[in-house]
Amino acid sequence: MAFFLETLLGGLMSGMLYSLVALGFVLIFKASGVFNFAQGAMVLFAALAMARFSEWIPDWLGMENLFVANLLAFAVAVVVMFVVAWLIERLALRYLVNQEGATLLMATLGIAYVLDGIGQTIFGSDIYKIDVGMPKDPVMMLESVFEGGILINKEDFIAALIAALLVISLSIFFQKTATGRALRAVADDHQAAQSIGIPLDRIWVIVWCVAGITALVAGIIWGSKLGVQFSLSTIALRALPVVILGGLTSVPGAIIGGLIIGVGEKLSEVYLGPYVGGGIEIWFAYMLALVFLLFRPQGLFGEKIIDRV
Amino acid sequence: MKLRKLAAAASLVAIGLSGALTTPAFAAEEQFFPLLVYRTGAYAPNGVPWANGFLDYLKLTNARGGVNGVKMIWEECETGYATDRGVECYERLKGKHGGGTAVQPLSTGITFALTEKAPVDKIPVITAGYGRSESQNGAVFGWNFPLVGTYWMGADVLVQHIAKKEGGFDKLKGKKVALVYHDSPYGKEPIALLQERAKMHGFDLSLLPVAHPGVEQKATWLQIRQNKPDYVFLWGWGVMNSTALKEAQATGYPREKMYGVWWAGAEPDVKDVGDGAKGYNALAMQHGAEPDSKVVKEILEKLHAKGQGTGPKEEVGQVLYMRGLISSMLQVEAVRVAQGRYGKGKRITGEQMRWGLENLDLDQKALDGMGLGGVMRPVKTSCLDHMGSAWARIHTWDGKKWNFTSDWYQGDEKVLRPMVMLASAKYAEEKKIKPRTPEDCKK
Amino acid sequence: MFYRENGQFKTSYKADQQAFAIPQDRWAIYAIVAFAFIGVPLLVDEYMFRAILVPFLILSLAALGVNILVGYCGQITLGAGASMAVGAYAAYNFLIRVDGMPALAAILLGGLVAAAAGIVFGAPSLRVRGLYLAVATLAAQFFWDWAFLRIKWFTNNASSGSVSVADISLFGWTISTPTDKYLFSLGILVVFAVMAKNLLRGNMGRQWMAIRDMDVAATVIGIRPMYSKLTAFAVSSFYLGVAGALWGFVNLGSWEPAAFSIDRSLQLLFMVIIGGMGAISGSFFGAAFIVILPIFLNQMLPLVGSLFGLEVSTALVSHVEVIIFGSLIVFFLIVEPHGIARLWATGREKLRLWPFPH
Amino acid sequence: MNGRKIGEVILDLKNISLSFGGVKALTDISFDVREHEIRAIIGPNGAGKSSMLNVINGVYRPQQGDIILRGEHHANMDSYGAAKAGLARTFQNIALFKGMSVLDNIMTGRNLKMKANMLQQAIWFGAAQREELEHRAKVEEIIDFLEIQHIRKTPVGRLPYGLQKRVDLARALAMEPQILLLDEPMAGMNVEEKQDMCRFILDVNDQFGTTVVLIEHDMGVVMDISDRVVVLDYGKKIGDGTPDEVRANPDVISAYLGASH
Repeated sequence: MAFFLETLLGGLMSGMLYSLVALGFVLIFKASGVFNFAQGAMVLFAALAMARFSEWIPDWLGMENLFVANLLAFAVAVVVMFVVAWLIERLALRYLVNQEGATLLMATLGIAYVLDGIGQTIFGSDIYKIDVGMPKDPVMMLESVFEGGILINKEDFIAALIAALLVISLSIFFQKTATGRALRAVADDHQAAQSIGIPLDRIWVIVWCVAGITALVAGIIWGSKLGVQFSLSTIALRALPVVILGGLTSVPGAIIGGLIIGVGEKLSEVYLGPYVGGGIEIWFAYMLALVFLLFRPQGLFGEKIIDRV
Repeated sequence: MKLRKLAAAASLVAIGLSGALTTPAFAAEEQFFPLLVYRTGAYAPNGVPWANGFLDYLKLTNARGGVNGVKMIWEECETGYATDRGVECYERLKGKHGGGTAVQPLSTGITFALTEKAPVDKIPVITAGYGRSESQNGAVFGWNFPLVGTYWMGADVLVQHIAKKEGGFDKLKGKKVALVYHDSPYGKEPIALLQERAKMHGFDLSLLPVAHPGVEQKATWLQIRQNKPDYVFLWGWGVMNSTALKEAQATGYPREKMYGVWWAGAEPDVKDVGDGAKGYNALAMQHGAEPDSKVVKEILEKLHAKGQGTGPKEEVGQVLYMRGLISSMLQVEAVRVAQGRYGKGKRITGEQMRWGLENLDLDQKALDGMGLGGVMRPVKTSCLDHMGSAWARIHTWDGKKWNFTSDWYQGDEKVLRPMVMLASAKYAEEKKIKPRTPEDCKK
Repeated sequence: MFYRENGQFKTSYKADQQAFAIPQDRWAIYAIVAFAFIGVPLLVDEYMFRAILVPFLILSLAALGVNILVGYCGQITLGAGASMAVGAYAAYNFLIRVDGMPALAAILLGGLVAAAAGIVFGAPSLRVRGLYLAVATLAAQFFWDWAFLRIKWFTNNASSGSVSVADISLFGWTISTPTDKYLFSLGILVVFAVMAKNLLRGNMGRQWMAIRDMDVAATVIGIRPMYSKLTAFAVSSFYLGVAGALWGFVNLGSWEPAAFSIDRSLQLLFMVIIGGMGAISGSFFGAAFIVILPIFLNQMLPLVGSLFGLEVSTALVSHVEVIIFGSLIVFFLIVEPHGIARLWATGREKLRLWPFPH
Repeated sequence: MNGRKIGEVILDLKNISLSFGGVKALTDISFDVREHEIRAIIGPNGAGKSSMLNVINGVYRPQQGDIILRGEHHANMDSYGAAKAGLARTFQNIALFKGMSVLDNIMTGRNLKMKANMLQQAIWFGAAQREELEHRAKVEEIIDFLEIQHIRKTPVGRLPYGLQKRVDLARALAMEPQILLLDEPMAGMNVEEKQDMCRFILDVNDQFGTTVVLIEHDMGVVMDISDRVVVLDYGKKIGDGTPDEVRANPDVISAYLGASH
């Protein structure tokens, strides 16, 4: 029982981390209909920028304070992600407006390659460290209830909190600010939004910037957990089933989807894995999403798609 | 169609041009080595220091005046740890400058692919510390050289070590050992031996595969937390190693009970885990981190001080750098041995190189002469034994650096030999290879 | 001026329905095929065969398979590598488990097994499309990656999970030298390309394209989406399966599942995008481009660097390579979604009219 | 008017109701179509005309009702079944296959009649080629009939609107349908093109005896060519009869006046 709970909690927390990446997908898809395969590459790029600048800045400025260095590096990384977002809109997306979903998907695959290449050229391809002072050791809970207690991963726990905070602030941003409302208008109907004077390209830059920041946050959390290295870009593949399950257009869907996938894959790996030789969690997540798709093609919270002739 | 031909023609021209450019003008004999490396992708942090050490030793050999005046030359090719690109690199480089002398792919996958091609091309495949374990049997695997260590031997040493810790092989009965491995031919290599040993001593072996590239291990470590194995063997590569250590920390599994293979026991694996990896043990394929060795000092002085070194200076002497350096040294020494038979100061062919590799005999004096005294033990190969040395020891990370924490162990011939013979016989049958006899070896 | 259709009148529908209706094209194709069979083996060296031509031929075949599905039937796939893997491992098992199984038969049977697997994993295409379908095909990719690593039966209990095949033979002809491998692959490619051309110019091809262009309208004129999509998945997977078996048997000789990973799937998709979706020739252009570009850059960049006194590291070369790939994909999607094949066609159009532009 | 003989009821629609989510598109609609006649469906925008056609050939499934085709009852049609039963249609917003040539577009209309299996097609020579040529000849007849010989090899995407409409009709005709459903075949055309299209519809009806069900906005055209007219408004039937009867129907008049058409 204790172990089941532990697995469940572990799953929920990795789910939260997936959600963080999935959020980036949802934001961009909502506002521009682009399924951004490059989100993983953006996470890597952002994390590389953060890791390298937090290493370089103390050198350049000759200071020691880790906190200030991290803060400065974060600021620089935000600027870098803005530039990336602006360039993506400027050089690629604006020419691809109103193309089919599949075409856009392939375009973002191309963008992902470019980002991977440029990121590693500028920042290097070694393994780098982001040290934002996340606690690494576990804590035990409920030791009086279960023998051995339940293990909670502190780092995951904090990461989950940050993810939750990010979701809340994004919701506020969408609901309460003028830009947020404009974003939602664009999401609902491009042409209508344009006709009432919302500048589409600016909106898209903003959305990509926001997605860039989510990528940065995800990059910092994942990077401080795993180290910043090329493999970070593959977490996009882990977050893909999450958005499919949750629905491409729904922020809460990304969260719930993340939790379901996280729990599903951990439980399957732990309880099912040993019978079939283990290592099943990746495809299990996809199968889960796929089975779901067959019953609800629009995902849990997505908008229903109706074809008209 | 026309475009295709154009491009093909252009690349042909390019190949010709680059050949013309990299061929230096002076007349001395040259010995060419194709270098299959990976400096990009998921495994770059581990691939880079190895490649740098490898390259630096070739440079050092030239700085020392070559092998009897023969200059070492090379060309790098990026494989990205991908088998098909590795094969392409091999094909591209093998015929250059009179032919490649030997090839070291640093990837078990590429090794498998080249094993088929090497006998045809007559180029030895050196896999110091990796590759297929049964290729130790030179009678069947005439062109494979898993010098100084195979995975079966490594796993055997690990079992010996924990048996010693427990106080004897009989104490292993009922103990639980978990193998956390990279889900690839590389990670699967030790399984056969560990199963054999588990049968012999009655310990319980559980297998926990981790999918490429190895950043998702939460479920694995949850299982470890549940099963509470007495020891965890880590057969990872690249980012999988550091992730494993971080997950171990996060689930509270004692690092002291974790033992990595020699590819999971270097600086990139632990450096961003830092204190979290304190107490973690790994096999040392003879050498560890050797910043104080004479050869390292020589490289710093003769190459890096003059700006001719490869990679950052801090890396010189690190574990993987040393692995690359020793791999490079072994082939240079084989060239020397081969020259002894086929003519000093002459370029040798791949076939002659094989003879050199099969007759390596590096005694303590030779090692001292190269500045490798204390770094490794003597190596002596033969036609039938392509490994040449089955010694290893354990080193432990103290949060800052690797320290040796055990005596030397030797892989147990009684266990290893039958397995090698059985597996290589199966291979010979599949491939319809007629094993070489001792008479064949004399040729 | 030399490339003129004036004065060529077709007197029957039969003449008009030919695969290549313009005689110049027809003769050019014959000439290229003849050159490929006779001229190339006399001209090129072993390296060209092994590192460029054989991979090019096999990947062309695979790209053709992807193009049938993506370019002609409009169903996106990120699981092409998995189909190749199924073909390769199935063919391997036929070869070693059935006594006296001819290699060619094993390869074709491997293709058939891949086709069956393709139908199973193509089934979601009946309910979902676009991005969602991409996810379904990814599921197939990861599933098969796992299966071939984990299920020992597939690899004949090889402890490493890596399998190998000795030189194969065809009616007494042992395919061992690079030239043999080249000719064998070329033969299979030519046969398969002709069959693809036939399928695509006939009823089947029209059904696929109809589904691609407007599936509701297609249904209304009596095309069953299920039948068309699943046949497209089957035919595409068959091509991929045969290509996978060739990749294993002929090109690598020894392989592991990583040879058919998601990277391979993406690579094949890129070939089709860059080469030209919905054009058979696009598969060849794309494969040639993707096989040659990295080799070309590897040779050229250090040269260019040395002109400016820079040392270009292998790492930089491979970074530049992915940057160029990525940029080209975006470029082609924006500027010419039909890829190099369309650029080529436009060029030819100009040639036909030359020297009079109107 | 002409020599053709209007026959028995071939298609009978009874109490059809269709809704999307909560929105009612069609409410309890019944009417019939007789063999060889030209039957028009008219009504203001949003009256449910296209939905009606979509129900007839199975693109939409009605929640209620009965479709009786040649005496066979169907709760709903499916598109494939409809096509097999000899129903063809054109689309309001032209649903041609953009990536294909005019010829190929029309050839797709023959797909139900082509029997060569996949292997035969892959080999081409023999059965597949013979079949292809046979159907090509048939398609060429239609191309001649609709006077589009000159654009045979042009990709349809490059054609002007009027010609696309004609290709759309050609594709439907290639199915040799018994009942042809036309969704606004003349929308967006100039007078000359409209006249051509009228001529084609009448010729089809006349020469092949094809029953035509037609949606059209242009009242003049409708009243001229159709035998009977059914009028829809807000998803309900408000009139049914000969053009003259409908013209005199007060409900129809008020619907059209109210809808400012």
